[in-house]
Amino acid sequence: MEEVLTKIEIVTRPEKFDVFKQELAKIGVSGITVAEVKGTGLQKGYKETYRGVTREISLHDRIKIEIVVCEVPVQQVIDLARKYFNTGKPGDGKIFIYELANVIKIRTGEEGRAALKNEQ
Amino acid sequence: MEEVLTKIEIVTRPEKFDVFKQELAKIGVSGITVAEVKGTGLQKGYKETYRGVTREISLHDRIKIEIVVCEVPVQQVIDLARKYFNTGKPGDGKIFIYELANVIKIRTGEEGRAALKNEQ
Amino acid sequence: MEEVLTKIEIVTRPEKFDVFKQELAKIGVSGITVAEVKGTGLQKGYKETYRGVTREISLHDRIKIEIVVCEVPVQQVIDLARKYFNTGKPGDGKIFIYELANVIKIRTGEEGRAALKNEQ
Amino acid sequence: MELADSVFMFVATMLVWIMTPGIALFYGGMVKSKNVLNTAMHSYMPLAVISILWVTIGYSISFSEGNAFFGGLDWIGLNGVGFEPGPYSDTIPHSLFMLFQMTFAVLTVSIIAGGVAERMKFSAFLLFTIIWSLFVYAPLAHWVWGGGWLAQLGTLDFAGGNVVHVSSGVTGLVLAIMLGKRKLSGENTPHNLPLTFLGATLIWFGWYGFNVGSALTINEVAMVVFVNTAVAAAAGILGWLVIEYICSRKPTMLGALSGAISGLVAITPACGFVTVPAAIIIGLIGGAVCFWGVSYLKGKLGYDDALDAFGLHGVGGTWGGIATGLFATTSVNPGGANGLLYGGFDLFWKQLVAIVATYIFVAVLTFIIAKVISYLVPLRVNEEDESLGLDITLHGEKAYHESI
Amino acid sequence: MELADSVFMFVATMLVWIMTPGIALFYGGMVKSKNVLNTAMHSYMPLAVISILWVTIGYSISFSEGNAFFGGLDWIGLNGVGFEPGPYSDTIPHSLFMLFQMTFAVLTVSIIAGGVAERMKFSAFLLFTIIWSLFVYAPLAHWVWGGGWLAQLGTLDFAGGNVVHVSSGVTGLVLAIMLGKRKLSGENTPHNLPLTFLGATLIWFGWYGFNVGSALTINEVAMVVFVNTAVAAAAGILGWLVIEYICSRKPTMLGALSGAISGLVAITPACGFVTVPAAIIIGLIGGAVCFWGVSYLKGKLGYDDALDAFGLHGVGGTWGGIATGLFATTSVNPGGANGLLYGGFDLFWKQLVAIVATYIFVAVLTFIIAKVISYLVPLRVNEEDESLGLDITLHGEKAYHESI
Amino acid sequence: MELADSVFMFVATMLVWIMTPGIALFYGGMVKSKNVLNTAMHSYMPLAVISILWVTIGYSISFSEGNAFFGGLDWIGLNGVGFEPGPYSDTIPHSLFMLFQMTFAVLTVSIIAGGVAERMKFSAFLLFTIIWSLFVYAPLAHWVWGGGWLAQLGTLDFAGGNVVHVSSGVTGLVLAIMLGKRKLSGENTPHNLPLTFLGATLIWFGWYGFNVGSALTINEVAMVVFVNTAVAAAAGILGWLVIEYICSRKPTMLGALSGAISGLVAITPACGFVTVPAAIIIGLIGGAVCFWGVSYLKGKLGYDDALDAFGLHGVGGTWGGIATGLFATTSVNPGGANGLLYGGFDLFWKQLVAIVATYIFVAVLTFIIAKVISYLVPLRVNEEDESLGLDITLHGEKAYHESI
Ligand SMILES: Nc1ncnc2c1ncn2[C@@H]1O[C@H](COP(=O)(O)OP(=O)(O)O)[C@@H](O)[C@H]1O
Ligand SMILES: Nc1ncnc2c1ncn2[C@@H]1O[C@H](COP(=O)(O)OP(=O)(O)O)[C@@H](O)[C@H]1O
Ligand SMILES: Nc1ncnc2c1ncn2[C@@H]1O[C@H](COP(=O)(O)OP(=O)(O)O)[C@@H](O)[C@H]1O
Repeated sequence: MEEVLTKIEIVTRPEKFDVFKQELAKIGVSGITVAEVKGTGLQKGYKETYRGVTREISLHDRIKIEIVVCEVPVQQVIDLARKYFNTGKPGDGKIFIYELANVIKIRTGEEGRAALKNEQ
Repeated sequence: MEEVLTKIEIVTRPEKFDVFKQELAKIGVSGITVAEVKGTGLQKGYKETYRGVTREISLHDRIKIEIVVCEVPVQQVIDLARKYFNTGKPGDGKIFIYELANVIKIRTGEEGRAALKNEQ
Repeated sequence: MEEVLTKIEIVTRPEKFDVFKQELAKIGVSGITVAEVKGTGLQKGYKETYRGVTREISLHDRIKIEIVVCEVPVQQVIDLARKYFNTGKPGDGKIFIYELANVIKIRTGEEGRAALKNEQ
Repeated sequence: MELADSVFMFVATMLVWIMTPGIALFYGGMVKSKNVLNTAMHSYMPLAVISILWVTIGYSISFSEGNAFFGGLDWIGLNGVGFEPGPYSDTIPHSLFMLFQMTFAVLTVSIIAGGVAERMKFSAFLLFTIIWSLFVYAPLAHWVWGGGWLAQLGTLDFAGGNVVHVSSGVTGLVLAIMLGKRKLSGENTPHNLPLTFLGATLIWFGWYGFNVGSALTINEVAMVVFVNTAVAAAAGILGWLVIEYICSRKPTMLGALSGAISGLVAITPACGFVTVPAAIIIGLIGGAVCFWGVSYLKGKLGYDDALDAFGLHGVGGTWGGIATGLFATTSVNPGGANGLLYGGFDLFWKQLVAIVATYIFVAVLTFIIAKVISYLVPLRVNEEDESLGLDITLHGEKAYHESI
Repeated sequence: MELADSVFMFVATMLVWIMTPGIALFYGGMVKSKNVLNTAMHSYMPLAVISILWVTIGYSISFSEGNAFFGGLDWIGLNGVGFEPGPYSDTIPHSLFMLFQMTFAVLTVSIIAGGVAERMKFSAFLLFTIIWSLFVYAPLAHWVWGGGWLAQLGTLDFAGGNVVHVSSGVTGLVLAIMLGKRKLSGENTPHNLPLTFLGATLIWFGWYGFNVGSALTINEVAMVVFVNTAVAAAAGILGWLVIEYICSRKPTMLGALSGAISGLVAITPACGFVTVPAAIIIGLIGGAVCFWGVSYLKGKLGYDDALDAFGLHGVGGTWGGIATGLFATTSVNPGGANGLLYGGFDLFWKQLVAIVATYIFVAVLTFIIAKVISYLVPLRVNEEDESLGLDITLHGEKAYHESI
Repeated sequence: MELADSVFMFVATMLVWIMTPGIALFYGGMVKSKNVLNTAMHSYMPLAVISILWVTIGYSISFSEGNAFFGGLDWIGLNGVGFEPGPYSDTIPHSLFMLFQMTFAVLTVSIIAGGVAERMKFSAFLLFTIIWSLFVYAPLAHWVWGGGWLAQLGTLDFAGGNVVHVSSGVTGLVLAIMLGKRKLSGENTPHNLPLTFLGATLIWFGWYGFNVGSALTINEVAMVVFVNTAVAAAAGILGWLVIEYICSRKPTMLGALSGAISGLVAITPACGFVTVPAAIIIGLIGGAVCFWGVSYLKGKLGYDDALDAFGLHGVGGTWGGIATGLFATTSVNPGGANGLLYGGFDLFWKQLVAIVATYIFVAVLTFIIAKVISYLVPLRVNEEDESLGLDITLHGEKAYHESI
């Protein structure tokens, strides 16, 4: 089983997520997990004022999308992400790539590549 | 120190989490981190309708449980997870296994295996 | 490119996050992602009572800070984290260290070390 | 006709009206976030369904002349219920009295929802409330206020302890038992207590209309009622929190709100018949016994009265009815009677009869109605819907949406 | 002067007053969480701006004697508007009548906000409301209530179907079209439905003051209005939910709330002229046509009336005006007229004239005012502000803060 | 006795009543989510504790005949306080007047909570409010309304600028200083502004009862009060937002709400004595000075008046008292006096005396009471409880629960 399991973690703006998700499905990604996070990076912060007291806020609302793939080429996912999330303005975010040791499908107990297959 | 540090990441339904947590404690897991996430996979979506306008929602409420272990056998955790979270219906989720480079306990500065030990 | 990419994941109390963030910026960390999580560990739980029915709660509010670095020394981040988050009481949390395969900057497409550089 | 009385009853009607959405918010805050809309809908729908029912037929079979058990059909479709004062007050329009009573009929049904929360089918509950309102509420209102047998017997129920609170509480209990426990009945973690706070506020606010308005004018009795209502609610908070403090050292906000409502329920039947010190005692004990009801009795007997429809309204209403038999005095209200403490064993006995009769009548009828409905529609949602939440599965909605 | 009437109108004024914050909460719950403060501000600011405008000049040009189209300037700065009863009621202080009407002027403007939500600039909206209130609302109020041409023509509009609801609805629609669609107009996911529930509750609560108070006393007509308002709202809920159930099998909470408001809008012009059964029918159809307005018409024509200012108030108000022409009967109110069903083709025709005139006048003026303003301030925020949310970009605030 | 007046005062009492839960929601939305229940409890408990205290003894020592400084004990336990009109009004039941005043006593205490939020111990606060109500509020009410020395002196305080607002504001300030700053006092990020919006709405709503009801009947003065209250609140919003806009270009929702309350506080003592244009000016300046109080003064002096009990009620009330001395005119209210602008240097001087006396009396007594209590219970929670949040540590509850 010289299969390679890869986790692609995308931290980006929430806006285009819906279309991105649909595109992923088309290239065969079988599952996505997404979480709301806050992020700070090169992007400028904004100001909040409550009763005359101003606070500089440098944390922005971001989402973290996690996609574990085996057969689907990683580069294809990266390209899609860049296509949808690149606005050219600071704050677009990063994609982090990790290797996994294994993945198990809870329902069936299948492991590795099989666990990530789309049944039908 | 040829110890192996492993992170077990379980993405699944929130329901049985309480019992699962108690079982983990029994086999010696010293800590758990859990987050609310949304997930999409093979499970069918549902419909929301507001003022006659219907939207297909394919993101489900899931939790992501992260458990880092060293001495506790990984397989034991996987078995427990499958025992509690397997309902047989699509949407049960996946278990992702990663290797860690190190773990540090903030309070004591201990590293690796020692950082994960249950003191008493 | 024998560069090493490292993810530092800190699970800890939310309190000192603001100062910690500012210190990180000083040592050259270019981005942080943070999420609200719940955690259970060695710390004692607390009780909630609603209409006379008591429930033991062992999940505490924690934050998970993720910092991916390349040039910034990992140890420096760890030291800072220990400096700010170590209260000496159970519940201070852990730091998990992972290796990454790659990182891509969505806006520019830069990879690896370059993706993590602070432009100006 | 007295214009000022009409204005007063307009105000009182508005106050009682807002108790119903208050109940919806009160209950809604206590359930899990995936069931808040369904729970609120249960308490909101009576505003639609029971209102129409009331003008069509409910008012007539409750308040028009009939026999000792049922009202007649003379006022069906509001026939003869117009601007002319009706038999219940010379100083306000008959239609205004009818609307004031409508808010009671609506409210009573909306309280029941607390017992069935997080598992009953919406359609079954809707059906149930319609039939229940006609066959349980209307007769009961007739017995007590419409000149029926309890009125003739001489029992006292100033603003509806039996008619509104005991009846809805017992109904909630019977339904809770018939439905069975929620899958996770142990996890009573209210998803949004500020919502519950707001609901409890509107309920208390409206209760002044409920109790004081039941005098139908601002007279001496009405003023006693006003003071009694204020202090009994206050005492209910204290009663609950003191016991809570003794048990766990933590006086809770939910406890304070529950205590206020306990005190209000307890004073409801008594408010126009007792002195202010008696009202304080009734409130204090009301808070305490309701705490006992929700924390001990429920656990002991093992039914899942999810939001304590019985624990607050049933237990509190029962205590209130008994307390009326203890503390009532003709020195406060010559139209009333003397309770046990003033030598009136008679009244005490009648109060018990009224309570027991209400329990039996309501429990039996509720059981029969629910049983019959269960042949048409399942009373309870299936397991999957319960775990996904009733909001999305029954109503296709979610209460809260985050940015993703 | 009649003290009880003054008390009644004080109460009615308070009730209508709370409708405006009710609208703010109702709307606020329906938008995304990043726009809730801005949306609520749109509906809240009229309490500040329009109130001052009203006492300064608005009341005078609405209600003082003038010609058929505009009121005069006699009452500017409340000159002559004091404790002495004014021409509109002998039994209440003139200043009380003025305040009662102030709450209408404020409310009308706050309804408009629904059409422009999530994209209009705060400054532009503020400016718009000031000018609109003077040049659209005031004349309209004069036409119908201040003795203007619609009053002279003999059209019926009991509590403000045209003046308040059609006018604000049409304005919302025109602005929505001028502003264009929101970037994500398809994603109508209310961020906090319990907030919307609360808002709708306050709106309904206040509506009793709106409709019943429009009688200016508690007389026979006022009581009919009270009953009609209650049953029409109830029927509106049923009308909406039945259609919704037929379409999707899921009766929603937002639907129930929207249905209640639809029924209330629909009965507003008719409430003092029709029988109770007619009110039920008006409410039922009101719920149904408004559902059609928001789910079909809006989609078909493709405008982004974000929170359905037109869908509820415009469509419902139009139906209410027509329904008045159908169901009005002098047997209920001798001061009214007979509608089509009672042989009064005349009234029906006049009602249509009033509605069409209102549509045209409001639409044209709104367009002109908004156009003029757009030369001073952009009407719409830029794309980045829209996607970051109007709360943070225009107001420097966020509605909710978590622990980090 | 005049029935319509009684109805009016019933309504006014209900309106003031709802201000207290309004304060709880207003404050609750402004704190961190881990402290919302505790904060709301502080403002809610007076409904329980002070109510009972009031009927027992508070009313007597405030309003019964005594000397220039304290009332007597004649009306203890409501002895002699029944349906018969009391000395303060011939037209309403004495007990109704007592209840109306009860809502003031309760409200005043609940305002204080804003100064101590997020760090004071619940038990200490409870104890404090009981003693404070007897030894500070009751005398103060006696001085101004019960025929005490300030009344005899001829100072004007129509609805309670000194008694309610200055007193609670100064108390909040002294307690804030004694408690010290919160650990994270810089991070004033309201966790739920819609909740604050709702609270502010209920407060404003109730304020009409507070001010207009203080006339005890609907007469010419009452109507002026009604108009003045409406426009001063409106002007307060504008005053605040204009300054805010100048400072940061961002008019905030919290600013609008705070401005409304500032305007209302400022007009409270003056409302029955000034003309409408004066009310607008008082409101405008009220909004502006309160903004200055919370944004500049607080930062400058460095106390942590967490939710600005002093910033709004203290500063606004002080300005209102001064403004009464400036703008009062007997042309509005012959029972009043002429202010500085109408040649009455006398009144202006007396107003200053009243304010200074209130500051000193309240500050000294508050300090003493809090000091004494601190020997029994620590005033402040420990560091760990503060950082974990007061809801869980003191009350064993959390306001919100997510699905896990
Ligand atoms: N080194 C990093 N480690 C963790 N998260 C990061 C890192 N750099 C960026 N991020 C995440 O990506 C988001 C966008 O990054 P930012 O630097 O603002 O944009 P860009 O990559 O377009 O310059 C940040 O808000 C943060 O959540
Ligand atoms: N390849 C994947 N990458 C990331 N998350 C996944 C992946 N596959 C599944 N998940 C997560 O697991 C959840 C359940 O997966 P799903 O495919 O619906 O169920 P099952 O594994 O039972 O077929 C999803 O909602 C998603 O959060
Ligand atoms: N083995 C682990 N795997 C995942 N998360 C952990 C683990 N150990 C600790 N944590 C996280 O760290 C937090 C603090 O851990 P705890 O053991 O209570 O404190 P300490 O490390 O100071 O003894 C926990 O609440 C949990 O979120």
